[in-house]
Amino acid sequence: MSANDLKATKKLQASFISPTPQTGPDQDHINSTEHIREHTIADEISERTFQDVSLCYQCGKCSAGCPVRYYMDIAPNKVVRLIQLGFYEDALKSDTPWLCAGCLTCSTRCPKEFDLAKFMDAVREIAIEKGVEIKQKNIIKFHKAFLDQIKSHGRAYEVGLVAEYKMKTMDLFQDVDSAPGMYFKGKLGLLPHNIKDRKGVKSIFKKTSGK
Amino acid sequence: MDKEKWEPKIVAFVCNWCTYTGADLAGTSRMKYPANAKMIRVMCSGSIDPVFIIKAFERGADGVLVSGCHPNDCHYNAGNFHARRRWDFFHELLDFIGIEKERLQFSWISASEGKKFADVIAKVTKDIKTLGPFTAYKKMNSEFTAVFPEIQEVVKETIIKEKETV
Amino acid sequence: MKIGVFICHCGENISRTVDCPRVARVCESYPGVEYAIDYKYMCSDPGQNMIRDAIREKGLDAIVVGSCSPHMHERTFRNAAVSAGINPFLVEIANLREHCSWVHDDVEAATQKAIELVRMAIEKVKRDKPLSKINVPVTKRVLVIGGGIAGIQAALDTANAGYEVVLVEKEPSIGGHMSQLSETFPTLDCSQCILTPRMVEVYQHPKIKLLTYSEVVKIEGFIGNFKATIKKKARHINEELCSGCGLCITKCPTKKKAYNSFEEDLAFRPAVYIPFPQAVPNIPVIDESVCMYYKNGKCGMCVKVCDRGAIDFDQKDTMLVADIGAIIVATGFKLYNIDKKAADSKYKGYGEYGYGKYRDVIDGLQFERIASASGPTAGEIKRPSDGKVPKKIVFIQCVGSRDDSKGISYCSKICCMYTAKHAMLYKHKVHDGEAYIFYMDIRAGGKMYEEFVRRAIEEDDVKYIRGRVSRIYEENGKYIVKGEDTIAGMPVEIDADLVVLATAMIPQENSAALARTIGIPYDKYGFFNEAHPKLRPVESTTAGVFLAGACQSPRDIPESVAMASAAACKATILLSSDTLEREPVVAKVNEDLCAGCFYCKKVCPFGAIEVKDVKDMNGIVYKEVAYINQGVCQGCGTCTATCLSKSIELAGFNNEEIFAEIAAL
Amino acid sequence: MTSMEEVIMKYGYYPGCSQTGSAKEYDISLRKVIEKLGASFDEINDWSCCGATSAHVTNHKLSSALAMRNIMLAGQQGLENMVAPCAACYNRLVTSQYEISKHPELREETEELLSAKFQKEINVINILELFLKIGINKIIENRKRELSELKVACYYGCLLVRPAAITKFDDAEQPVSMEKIVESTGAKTVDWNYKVECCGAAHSIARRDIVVDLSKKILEDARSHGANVIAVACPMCHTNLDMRQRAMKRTYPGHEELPVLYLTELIGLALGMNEHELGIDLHYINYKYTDPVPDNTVA
Ligand SMILES: Cc1cc2nc3c(=O)[nH]c(=O)nc-3n(C[C@H](O)[C@H](O)[C@H](O)COP(=O)(O)OP(=O)(O)OC[C@H]3O[C@@H](n4cnc5c(N)ncnc54)[C@H](O)[C@@H]3O)c2cc1C
Ligand SMILES: Cc1cc2nc3c(=O)[nH]c(=O)nc-3n(C[C@H](O)[C@H](O)[C@H](O)COP(=O)(O)OP(=O)(O)OC[C@H]3O[C@@H](n4cnc5c(N)ncnc54)[C@H](O)[C@@H]3O)c2cc1C
Ligand code: SF4
Ligand code: SF4
Ligand code: SF4
Ligand code: SF4
Ligand code: SF4
Ligand code: SF4
Ligand code: SF4
Ligand code: SF4
Repeated sequence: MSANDLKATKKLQASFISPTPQTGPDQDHINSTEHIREHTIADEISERTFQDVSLCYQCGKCSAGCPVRYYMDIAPNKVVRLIQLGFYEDALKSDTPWLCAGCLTCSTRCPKEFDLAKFMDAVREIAIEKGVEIKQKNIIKFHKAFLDQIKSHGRAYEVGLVAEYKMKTMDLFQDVDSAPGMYFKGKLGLLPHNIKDRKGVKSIFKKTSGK
Repeated sequence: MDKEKWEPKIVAFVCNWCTYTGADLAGTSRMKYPANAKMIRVMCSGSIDPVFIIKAFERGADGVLVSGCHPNDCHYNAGNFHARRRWDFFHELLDFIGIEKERLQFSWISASEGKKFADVIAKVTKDIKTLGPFTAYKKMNSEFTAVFPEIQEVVKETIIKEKETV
Repeated sequence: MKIGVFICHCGENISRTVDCPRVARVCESYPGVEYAIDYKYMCSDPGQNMIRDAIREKGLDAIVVGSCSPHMHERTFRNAAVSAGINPFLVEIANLREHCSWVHDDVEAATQKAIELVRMAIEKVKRDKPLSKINVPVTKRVLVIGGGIAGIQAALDTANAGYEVVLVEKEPSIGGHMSQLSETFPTLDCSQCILTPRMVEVYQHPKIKLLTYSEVVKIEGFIGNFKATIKKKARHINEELCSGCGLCITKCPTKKKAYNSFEEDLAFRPAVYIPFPQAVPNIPVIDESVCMYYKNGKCGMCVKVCDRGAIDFDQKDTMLVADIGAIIVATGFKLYNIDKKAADSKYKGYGEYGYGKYRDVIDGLQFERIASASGPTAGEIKRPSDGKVPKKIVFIQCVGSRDDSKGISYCSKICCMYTAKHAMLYKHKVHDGEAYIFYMDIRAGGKMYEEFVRRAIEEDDVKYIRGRVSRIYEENGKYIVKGEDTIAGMPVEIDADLVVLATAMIPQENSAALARTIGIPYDKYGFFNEAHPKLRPVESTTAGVFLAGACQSPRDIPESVAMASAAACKATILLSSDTLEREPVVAKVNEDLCAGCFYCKKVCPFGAIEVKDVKDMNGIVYKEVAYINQGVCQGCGTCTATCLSKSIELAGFNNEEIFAEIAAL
Repeated sequence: MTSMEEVIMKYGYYPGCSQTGSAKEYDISLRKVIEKLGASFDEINDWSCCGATSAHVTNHKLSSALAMRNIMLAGQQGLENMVAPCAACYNRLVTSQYEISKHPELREETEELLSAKFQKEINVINILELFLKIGINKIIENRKRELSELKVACYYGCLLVRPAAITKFDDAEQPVSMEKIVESTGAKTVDWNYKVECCGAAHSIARRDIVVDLSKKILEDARSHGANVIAVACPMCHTNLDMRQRAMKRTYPGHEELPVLYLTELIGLALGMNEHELGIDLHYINYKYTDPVPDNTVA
């Protein structure tokens, strides 16, 4: 999928609000008996997570137990709702998926056995792929910095991670409590642990991100 | 045979409660469909013996339709579930016998689905027309009757497999 | 065989597209056909007379009528044939209207098809055998299993229609769950007040034989002719002698030895007990597992105080056998609980609500007892742990219900209503209390139901919060209920004093076993299946067995009672004739051919097939064959298609007949 | 062929990145305790990061491949089982393996990414399962002292027992296995409400405010239920509950410190090792166990 798909979503969103009859030359291409449904973002999420988004019946139990619920702009169940209804842009722009800590509380308790944590993974993934602007910038920068360490060394390298993260966010003071303490207690190695097969790991990154 | 003028002969085994009544409704509603299919009424699709179908082909039918109630609507509760299982296996075995499996079709038509009945008959007729006449029946008449015990074996096999899934 | 063929024009309905005279002409020359004619209206009186006359004059053995659908006039023509002396099953109909003239335009094609249809009918009728209706005698007695409100109503209606009833209840008293309820929606009338008179009526009815503390262990036979074996468990009290004075109970030293299950374990009872004050019959039972006499042979206090000498430690379980014509199953439901369940259970428990470890997280029936004037708190709302009056109460709906992850996908249907009732009762008793209800949807589809729920909200100020609760835990004597208001899109946390869970209605524990005993189907949960969800809602698919109340699916009292009356009516219809007439379309086994594989037995949806021993002259069994009970068989023919040795025939639709139809194509 | 005893007591070991840095003491104490109990580890050669939260929240396929790389390495090394002491690693490893076995498409894609075929399933176990396998009795037998002064709140965090269908271990809502292990040290455990509540691990750096709030609640619940120490079985949990107490003091003035020990450290103490040996002195909150009776046997 490309970033352009989101535009199509917008159109869909508009037509959801006030359905406009499809007329005009396009109509000619449509074989009336074999109407092919558009592959929507909802379908895409269902496929990636191996579960149909329509399973969710909006009971809210997930949101009720979510530990980070209070920090989110919209409730986790509402993100599912937005996707179900085709309001993709609102869902992808929400900071809820980014604040989701992946704790699986929701997935464990969902009466419909809908794996919401996995759903959130897919929403984030698609948001990145579509280049949606994400409000929780620090979180995404953190993930980026973390993955960069693995890409170069094969393992997480904490000093490198913090350095890269700080560079990216210019948030230089935030972690003053821990890093120095850790350093003096000898818990932060100054040099990275490089694995032997770095090439192999790098190639995985390359193949999955195209970079 | 003159392909233009050839009209396929189709036998439809239908259950008394749903499909037969659905066909009545198609009639009452004056829906039109090709005249090729002749219906044989049985009490339940569960009672349709695979041998009936082979017999029909043997008699020169070009296609067979089996139709009963929708899975949860069976007048007899579960009869059509048995039918369904049986046909799954039987379909495969038709191929083995040397009859294109497209010649045997299944559908669920309820008593209120007159339109569906008409559509199904139209579709089956069209499909069979595309397949062309079933000529092997002449061979069946001589050879097939001779190897009838073998067909029995085949049929037995389908039924045993069905048992295993009960 | 001489066959007559009668082709109807149906005014112009058939003749417009089918050349009727031609059809008749072609048929005339068909082998076996003695006479063929066409006529404008075959079903009219002159038309029928024409048939009768032809039968008599030409000496016909069988007839074929080419007309409208057999569903329209098969009966008409069969009757005409019968009046002229032909067996009704030697009449075949070729459907020339619905299946031919109305659906085709081309006269040639339609006529050709009509000829083939008639020919098929001729070939079939040649092989038809005369059949006669099957008559089975009927025993005029009804067995009602389960003595809840449904069973009580069914027993009373049947008995009032003049038939004998045997009512079997497994508990020491009838009354079922309704006897535990405080007040009932949607009118808030007292449950006991409306139920007790009916319980007494059952007890006193001359036509009802009440067997409490009893269970049905075996059902044999078929419609009109069942035989029921009933186990009457030992009460250790002689029912004839006991006057119900209750002295034994007050004097029994084991005062608080056992949980009182009628009070949903919120109170205790001694070894000898009457489940509740209004119990019917008002006769105690001795619980062997608690009684000291059974433990160590000591005590016997009850024997000393009972001046009627009714205590009988030696009483044993007894077996009774009854002949029965019809059965009404009314065994009711059970309440799901949130406890940790065994790994092999169909259901899972609620770890997130503590698996039942909090004493003040109770279920609906416990709340009924707390709210009941005759309950353990005398109707004062107090919480179980410390007896405090809860100032903040939270009700949670759909607990277990509509929850795939716990194993129950259905809606329990009654809990929306009783939760509204509970909240109202609470507010009526604790004026300064706060009541919250977590719900997903409010299902209040019944007469005055929605109004009832609105009253709770508008008049009694009950706060409904739309969302499922994620967790409950205890903190300093309060129960933290974590939910989300999905309408406001806001998380909600309530520190409740008492939490009431509207847990799911599930089938009785033994329902599947009972279903197998009776021979009726049940769904994946264990609720009994009706024959048709719309048109035969109180009949099981087994002829002569009817269903009433919550054993079929979650039901409230009005529905249970309606079902019970309907089931009683169905049963009395059955008993109203001395013999039962059945269509002769039934299957029959050729015992010589039958290989005894019993595949047929497995597939028969009605359990009509039994194993029969075939004996030689010396009475020694030399093989087992399938035997089809003609009273039970419904004639679906599934067995015939299944039988590998082709040893079953379905009357009226045997293989020969069908092959003939095929051959006639 | 090795003897029966050795087969059972030898475990594949996947330390995970934290174990080499911020959770050094977890690694140290785990190895020492295992040795004392007569078991041994076979570390996965050239293991790499499992991708942790960052991979699986942003790129499902990458996450799957990074985790599976290690499982495959374990297979190549001839291992049957593999201990992942970090709850997050454990969760990633079991979940990835489960998903691959369930969804052939994913399996194919992952195999392609790794240019290798997935040969055999590895029984990935968490730290609690490890001790249950070694046997609680072993701990009791080797115990040098009873930690009877301790009232422990066992903190499982979110990822150790979830999702139940995949981990198939203990109970997802009311687990009890850590309590069993802790009690074998002679310590008491408390019944509390936050044992499976999430500490916000993933946001430790980017949204410290959230982590501080969540961790504070966990600590307070433990304390209010009478705990004088929290036992954890995950480096992330430890970082958040231990190190973040410093930030907590700023956000919540008056915050009282509560020591947070790795489960392995608790066992180590019971087996007679001292705080320094176990790396407890590397924690942010200093902790020293004091025996009730001074002359108790200390190794
Ligand atoms: C908390 C709660 C509140 C409710 N409030 C209301 C209300 O306000 N209004 C309303 O209309 N409905 C209410 N209901 C619903 C009502 O209880 C049921 O509709 C009604 O009890 C169903 O009656 P029943 O006879 O079908 O089943 P039950 O009452 O369950 O009776 C079944 C009887 O069969 C017996 N039995 C079971 N198995 C066997 C066996 N194998 N052999 C012999 N006997 C057997 C049982 O012991 C029992 O006596 C409430 C239900 C609950 C749980
Ligand atoms: C849109 C819609 C969809 C539905 N879908 C379903 C469904 O899927 N499944 C389902 O179970 N139910 C469904 N229902 C409900 C179902 O239609 C009713 O339950 C059912 O028709 C009620 O039957 P009845 O005989 O009580 O009433 P009616 O069907 O209303 O029959 C009453 C009859 O009495 C006659 N009558 C009225 N007054 C007099 C008089 N004074 N003298 C003589 N005759 C009189 C009327 O002409 C009529 O023939 C649906 C209803 C609606 C409106
Ligand atoms: S708990 Fe499950 S069903 Fe309920 S709203 Fe959340 S995802 Fe949907
Ligand atoms: S997985 Fe995410 S959405 Fe679900 S409960 Fe945890 S933090 Fe909330
Ligand atoms: S058994 Fe005796 S004492 Fe007890 S209630 Fe009956 S008559 Fe009274
Ligand atoms: S013998 Fe049993 S029932 Fe009778 S008084 Fe003693 S304990 Fe009670
Ligand atoms: S009746 Fe109401 S509370 Fe009960 S399961 Fe249905 S929706 Fe839930
Ligand atoms: S009025 Fe009809 S649509 Fe509305 S809640 Fe009731 S049943 Fe549903
Ligand atoms: S299937 Fe046929 S052979 Fe087998 S038991 Fe039944 S009747 Fe007999
Ligand atoms: S015809 Fe149907 S009901 Fe009768 S015995 Fe055979 S399978 Fe059973």
